[in-house]
Amino acid sequence: MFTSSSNFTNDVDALFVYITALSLIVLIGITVAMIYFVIRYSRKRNPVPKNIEGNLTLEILWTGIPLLLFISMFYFGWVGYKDMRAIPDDALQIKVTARMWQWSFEYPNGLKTDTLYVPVSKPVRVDLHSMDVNHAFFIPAFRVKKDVYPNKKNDAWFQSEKVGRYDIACAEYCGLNHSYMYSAVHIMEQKAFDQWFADASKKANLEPKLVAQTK
Amino acid sequence: MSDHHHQEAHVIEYGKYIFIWLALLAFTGITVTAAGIGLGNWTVVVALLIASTKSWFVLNYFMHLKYEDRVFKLFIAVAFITFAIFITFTFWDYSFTR
Amino acid sequence: MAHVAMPVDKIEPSYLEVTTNTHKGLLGWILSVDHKRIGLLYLYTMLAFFFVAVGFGFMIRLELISPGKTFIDAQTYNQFFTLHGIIMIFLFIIPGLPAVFGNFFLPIMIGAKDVIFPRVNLLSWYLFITGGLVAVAGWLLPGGSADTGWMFYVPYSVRTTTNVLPALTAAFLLGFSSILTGINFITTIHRMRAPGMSWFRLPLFIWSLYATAWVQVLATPIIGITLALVIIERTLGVGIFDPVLGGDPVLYQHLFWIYSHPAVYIMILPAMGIVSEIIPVFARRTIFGYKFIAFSSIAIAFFGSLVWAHHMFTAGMSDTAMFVFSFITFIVSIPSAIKVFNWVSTLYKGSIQADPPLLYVLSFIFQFSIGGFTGLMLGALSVNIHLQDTSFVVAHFHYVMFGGTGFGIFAAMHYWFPKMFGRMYNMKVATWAWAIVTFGYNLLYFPMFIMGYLGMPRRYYDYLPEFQPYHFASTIGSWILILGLIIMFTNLFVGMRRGAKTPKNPWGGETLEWTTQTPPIVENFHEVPTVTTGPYDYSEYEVAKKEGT
Amino acid sequence: MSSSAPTAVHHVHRDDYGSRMGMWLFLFTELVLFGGLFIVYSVYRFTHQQEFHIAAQELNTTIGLINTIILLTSSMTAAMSITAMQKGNVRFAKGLVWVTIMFAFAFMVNKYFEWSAKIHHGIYPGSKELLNKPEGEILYFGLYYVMTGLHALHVIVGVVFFLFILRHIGQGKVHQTQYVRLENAALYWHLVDLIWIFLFPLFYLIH
Repeated sequence: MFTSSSNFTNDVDALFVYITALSLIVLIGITVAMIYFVIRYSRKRNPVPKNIEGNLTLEILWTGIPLLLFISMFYFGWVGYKDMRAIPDDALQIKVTARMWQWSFEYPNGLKTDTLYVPVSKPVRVDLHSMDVNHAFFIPAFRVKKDVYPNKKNDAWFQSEKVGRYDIACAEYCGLNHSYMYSAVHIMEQKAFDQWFADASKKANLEPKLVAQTK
Repeated sequence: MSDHHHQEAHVIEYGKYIFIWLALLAFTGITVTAAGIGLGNWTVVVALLIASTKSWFVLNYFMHLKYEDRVFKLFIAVAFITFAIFITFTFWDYSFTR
Repeated sequence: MAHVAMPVDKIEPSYLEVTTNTHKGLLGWILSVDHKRIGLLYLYTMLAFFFVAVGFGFMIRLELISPGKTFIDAQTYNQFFTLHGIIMIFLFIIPGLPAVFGNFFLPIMIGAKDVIFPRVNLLSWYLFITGGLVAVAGWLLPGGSADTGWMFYVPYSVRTTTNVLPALTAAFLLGFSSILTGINFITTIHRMRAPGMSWFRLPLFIWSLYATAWVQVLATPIIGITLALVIIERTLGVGIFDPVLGGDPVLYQHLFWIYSHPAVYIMILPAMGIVSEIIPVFARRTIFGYKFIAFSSIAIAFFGSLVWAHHMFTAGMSDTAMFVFSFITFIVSIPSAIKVFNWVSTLYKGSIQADPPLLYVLSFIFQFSIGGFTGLMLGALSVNIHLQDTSFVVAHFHYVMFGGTGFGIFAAMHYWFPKMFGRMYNMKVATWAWAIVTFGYNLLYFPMFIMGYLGMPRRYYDYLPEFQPYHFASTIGSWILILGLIIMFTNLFVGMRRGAKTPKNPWGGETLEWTTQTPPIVENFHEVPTVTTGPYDYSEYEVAKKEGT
Repeated sequence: MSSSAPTAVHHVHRDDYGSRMGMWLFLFTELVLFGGLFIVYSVYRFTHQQEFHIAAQELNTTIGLINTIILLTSSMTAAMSITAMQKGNVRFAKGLVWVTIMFAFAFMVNKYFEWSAKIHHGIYPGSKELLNKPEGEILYFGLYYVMTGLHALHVIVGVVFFLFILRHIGQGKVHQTQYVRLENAALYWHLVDLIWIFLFPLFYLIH
């Protein structure tokens, strides 16, 4: 597992561990019971079978208990997903354009890059758009993913928690170089980011200011 | 489910068919008129209701569903419910803000 | 179950020697309307396609053993995984159990002489083989085979220059074949049951086929029309899904999954039926919770038709759709869980003989459970967002479709083999093959869960170096699996040719197919049997003990 | 495996009820096939309401209405042919089937004129005229051609089905006590009618 690198990482991992733990308990239970029965009641040890037609109490138990557990899993998944949809108003807005087979990022002042640079601990909103076929914007370390379509607007957001460089992958099959459609997001300290942003904007003859966010 | 043989034929008289046919023509007239008046958002609903009524007649009389075994009615219910589910569930997506 | 008076010693010519038409040799097979011969036609053609698809799978895995180019280029790789998917899904795993074993055993197990529409049955095999040949043709034509993945997602499938049309046409024809089989089975089960064979005396395999057939009939047309629309869009430029003409690519995905998710149940339900047949026979006791297993088949077919959009949780659907589809996804796992618990309980206090068919069933339960549990992880929305389109999903559905259905098919082959061919394979070799196949299988697919969670997207020709150990293990697994498959099929083939002749009922089964001659005669029974008990009545073994014999 | 041994006579099992059941199941698949198109139609109509209204103005309601009447009437004659057959009036039954086929022909002629008029106006898939229109209208006409086209294909299949029945009547395979094939052909024909009952208001009447 990764160390927590975005606001979603911990929640998603926690739910994953929760489901995995429950599943392992049941899986081991089933497997052990199966193997034990096959050995204990083998034809040699147990030549005479006992016909048991069923047991209503058991049926109700193993319908009811899984149902409750499943509903809890569903609930946590839903809550986690709601967070992914609740994009803060003050998020830094980046326009992401996907085309076969590269990503391009556009900052509010018009600055375009092919690698994403964002300040740490700041919510970032990506507006996703594709020029040709379907792609998917995927930052594995941040637990963020969203499909990118032509003719349809999708968005996603994240808030990084650690400075560093993380991969951005394309997760929806898009042809020949699908597996090379990698980019990266650089998470920087606010100061370093401001410096980079000012320099890059100046180079591109753009106003080095993050224009006030409008929704 | 009753699967016993059910071979005796049910003969529907010509007159009955003509009657059903006239009803269908009448409904066609109504649907064209209704569309003409312009009922706004209700146009589709009315059109679909009339079309459903017409198909009810076709199914029951022309297609003899009325005289068939219960299993057939159950079958067609399953088919229509399935389709209804497909379309409603697709609209879980489309009719809410995406 | 009913025992039919049949001369014990007099062996009559079986369906293998006698055909239903006047032709001899091959024509006596491909023009025969005997459901058993059609079942075998399906078996042979389906296995041929299976081997081809295994070959593609082998090459995909070989390419992925190390990062960068190993031996094929990206385009070839993309075509290979597309072919692997199309062939495995449409030509092997969907028709696998219903068309082969359903055809062969459904009529016998309900005490009928054939299916109700034998000629339609033959027609569906022809559609199947035509579909298969069209798919292969697309691979040989200039332009190369399709590289869209088996999902044919729009707009890529409208844009690519490869031969998508043959692949789409093939899938369309195969869908039609599947529909006709479904119609035949539903009507046969309604109309052709032997006297006394009430609904709750039906073997559970028949229940699962019945549920499957309904899904085949009611969901397949959707994929038919959807693929037809893509064909029309590609050839005539009609605007339906193409975003350039205003179309909505997500709508395509809805329609595609409306069929293709229930299709998963077309694949798994009959395998569950097989499991429910095999366990009582080898445990020599009645099934635990017959009605719960029977109704859970229907419940799976029903709820399974309501969850398709869980394949699209990252597509940007409305929150309502996300809520509903995720919730029902959890509900649909309940009937599957019920089945697993009932199967394991059926082993309790049985008298168990761990022969190869049962061993495959045990693998099935283990692997299908893993497939089911990982399905829960994928059903939880927030986790799904992370896992969608990674190799975690690839592992998950292979655990269900191969670890489940594939092993179900292997179990069925080993279980019914003596009835179908009148000979027995080598048990020892079969057991070894089972062990190797199970081990190789798990080594092949389990690492994909881990790397998927670590962020390895699916359908990648190349990958980051950090995933290498998992890919390496997985590729080694594929070799072991294929080794096991070779041993298994060689053993079966040798058994078919030279195996020892078997008695009528080698396993001690209680369903009707074990009461007829081995191999069965052309119309299965001289006299239609009368059924007096449920399908898994093993009380005689208990009684025998009490009487001290 | 050799199959040189003798041939068994495969006994033919007659079950009219079963045949009808099979036919109904087949009709369900046809319904769902069109159902898929209706889903596409409803989604696009929902997302492009205005444009669908405008595009629908271009269709000729009168032709649609005439075709509706033709199909309803042919459905009646098809149903009547079964009554005639049940009463042993084979010639009348044959006549009614022929009338049904004639109506189908009239329907197709109408359709031909309707489509040619559209194409003449430059509205057909891929045409410049159409591509210049807003997205919703492109989708509308795409669906119009696909849905009425697929329906027309079913009309043709229905006619072929009936022609086979006529042959079977001539050969004596279909007669007063064995007419399930005629019933099934008529069922298929009614399905064609049913689908049109929905196509007509959805395409021609949304002004």
